[in-house]
Amino acid sequence: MTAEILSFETGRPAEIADGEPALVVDVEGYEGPLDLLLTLARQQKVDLAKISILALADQYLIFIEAARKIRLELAADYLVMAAWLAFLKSRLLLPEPATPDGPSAEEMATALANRLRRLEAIREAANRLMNRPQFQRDIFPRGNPESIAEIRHPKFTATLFDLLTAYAAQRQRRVLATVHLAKRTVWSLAEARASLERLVGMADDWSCLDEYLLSYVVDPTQKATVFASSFAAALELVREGEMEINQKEAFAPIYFRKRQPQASGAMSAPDLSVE
Amino acid sequence: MASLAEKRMEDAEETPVDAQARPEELRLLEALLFASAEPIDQAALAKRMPDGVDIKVALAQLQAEYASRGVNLVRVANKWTFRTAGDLSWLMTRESTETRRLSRAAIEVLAIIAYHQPVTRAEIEEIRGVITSKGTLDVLLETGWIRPRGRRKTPGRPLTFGTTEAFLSQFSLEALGDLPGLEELKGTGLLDSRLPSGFSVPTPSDDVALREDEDPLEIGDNLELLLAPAADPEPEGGDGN
Amino acid sequence: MASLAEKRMEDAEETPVDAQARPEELRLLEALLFASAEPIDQAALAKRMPDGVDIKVALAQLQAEYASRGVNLVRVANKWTFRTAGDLSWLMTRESTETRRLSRAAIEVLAIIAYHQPVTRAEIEEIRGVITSKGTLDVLLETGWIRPRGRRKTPGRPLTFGTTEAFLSQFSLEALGDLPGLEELKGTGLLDSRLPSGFSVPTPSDDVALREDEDPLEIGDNLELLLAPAADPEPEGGDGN
Repeated sequence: MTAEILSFETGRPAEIADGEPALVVDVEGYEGPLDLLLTLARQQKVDLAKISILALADQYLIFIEAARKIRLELAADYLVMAAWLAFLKSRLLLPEPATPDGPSAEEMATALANRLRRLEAIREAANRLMNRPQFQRDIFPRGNPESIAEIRHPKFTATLFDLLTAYAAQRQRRVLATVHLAKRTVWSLAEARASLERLVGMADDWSCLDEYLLSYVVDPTQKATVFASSFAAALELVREGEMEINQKEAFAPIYFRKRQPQASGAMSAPDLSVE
Repeated sequence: MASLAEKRMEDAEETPVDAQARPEELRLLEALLFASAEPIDQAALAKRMPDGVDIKVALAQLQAEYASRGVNLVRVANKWTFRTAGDLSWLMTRESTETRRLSRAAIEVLAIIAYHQPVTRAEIEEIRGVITSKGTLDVLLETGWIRPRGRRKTPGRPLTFGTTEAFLSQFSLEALGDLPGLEELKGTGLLDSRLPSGFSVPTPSDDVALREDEDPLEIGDNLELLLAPAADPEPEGGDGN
Repeated sequence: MASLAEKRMEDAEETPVDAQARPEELRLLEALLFASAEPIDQAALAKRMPDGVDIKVALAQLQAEYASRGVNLVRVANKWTFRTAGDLSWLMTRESTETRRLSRAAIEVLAIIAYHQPVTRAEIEEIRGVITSKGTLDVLLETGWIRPRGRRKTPGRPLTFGTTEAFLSQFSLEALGDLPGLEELKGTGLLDSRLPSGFSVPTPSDDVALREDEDPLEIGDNLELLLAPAADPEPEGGDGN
């Protein structure tokens, strides 16, 4: 069904539909039964308003009969129209019943004639529409339009939230930036090592690291950092073979001396010398 | 050059296009409209004109001035634009722009939509006596000349179709009232397509405002699906073109 | 429409554009030149014209006809084309607004001006701890949200800045006093509650009356020059935007 209708819609060349002699029995040239009827009606060569529906029904039925004889596939709606026209024809020929129910045969015929007139009218209108000068086919716009330059005016946006956030953030930033953390003075390892090296050069025998540190440190608050750095520096110097250190027990004073060229010294406990 | 300009001055005696006498606003309108390929509406033009210019009068003057020229000032869908004169189409052959040839069915459907809008698919089919393939409507939608307007407030809420500004522009119509033969059609009552002639208004309207028997399209209405007739399960069916 | 056309006919007595008298080739040239996407040379035009038309004369006539119009026929590199008249270039521009976000620097400066007004540039810099580029103040002045109020009665007589009504309108403030104070800022979490006790947020006022430490601006104060800091010889320096 769909396929058949579509084949009609794809539009056979218009000239086939547009009033070739009557006995070309080729239903595919028509856009459905109404189109076929309209073509047949035109052959009566009278104003569609005065057309004989009876004659038209006959023409249609003859056409369909001919089509069936040559075994043309007919879409169902052609047959429905044929049946309806046969019915209408019989109604038109018979005297009207005394109590008609539904539309009379005359009314049905008029309605059909009106449908045909309407289809014809819209086709005529379509024709005239398509014959109007068409854009880009018959009439043309400016071929080389000149652009309108655009001057942009900025419109700035910002929200109250942006404003408050910005204000609070920078005020706060400045306040916090003025809070000073006292810088801790640290005796660096390099400093400790340099002074230890100097000290080792001066003392040939065991000296006490603690005493040395106490005399060295001016500011008592620096005692811890000086002690820690010196001890670390001392370990490093021992590892490098520059000096020896010695401690009798935990928390006992630490002694150091320049590394002796020949083996272990007499007085110290050798187990504590660090390699 | 100078000599030609002088020659022009001699001609000017016969047809004095008096530069002084010609209102400046005509120059401005001319420039704006000439430069643009797209139609411009009166409000937009007025915005660019100096204060106190009666834009309507100026446009009418300009239109009259150009009426006999090779380029005419035309109004399309309430917008103004210069276009080449219709009678010069023979001159304007352009290889590149090949106008799409619509099928006979598509042309008919387009005409029915134009003259009967807002119109539903069923009404189109009633007039033509044939089922309208989805392909035909697709092709027409693709041209941009028709658009689904809304839904008819009847059972099934079918889509209503109407024409667009591009349609008016394509056929050089100022408004739908300029459709050829419209008056005759109205006179014969043939525009009254709807059989139950309840609320029939036999004048086509492309007013964007919906009629009272129309509902708006819903957001998300999928045209692809809507256009496929409910009775026709294979939407791929046939390409009407 | 008809009446306007009639009006035109009356006008026509003064400036008769006599359609009959105007050679047809002018119409053709007009249409061809109008519709062409590119300038056309004389030979190409001649090819489309009817035989016996002196194309040179016709072009010169057309050029003279359009010379005083809003659209001129011009020759460009030996090709002909219509162009809008040079003196109407102002018409061929469109003004548009584009939305731009303020830079962070600009917002910060604006906020300080809002809270601390009347405030000098040096004071802004003192609070921010950063030099304010001229560009930032320029942008803010362009927004119309700040204005120079006067000059501080201190050595160097620096400009003082304050906010405008446009500022209130932009931020939907009824009055400047609606800007949240210290406690509110803390309440919303915008300010850290552990701030030192000396920390304060000024109560802003945009009273137009100058403070007693302010002098009025002098007539002829050139803002361009005023904004460029004396110490900063490169005004391009940093664009705050």
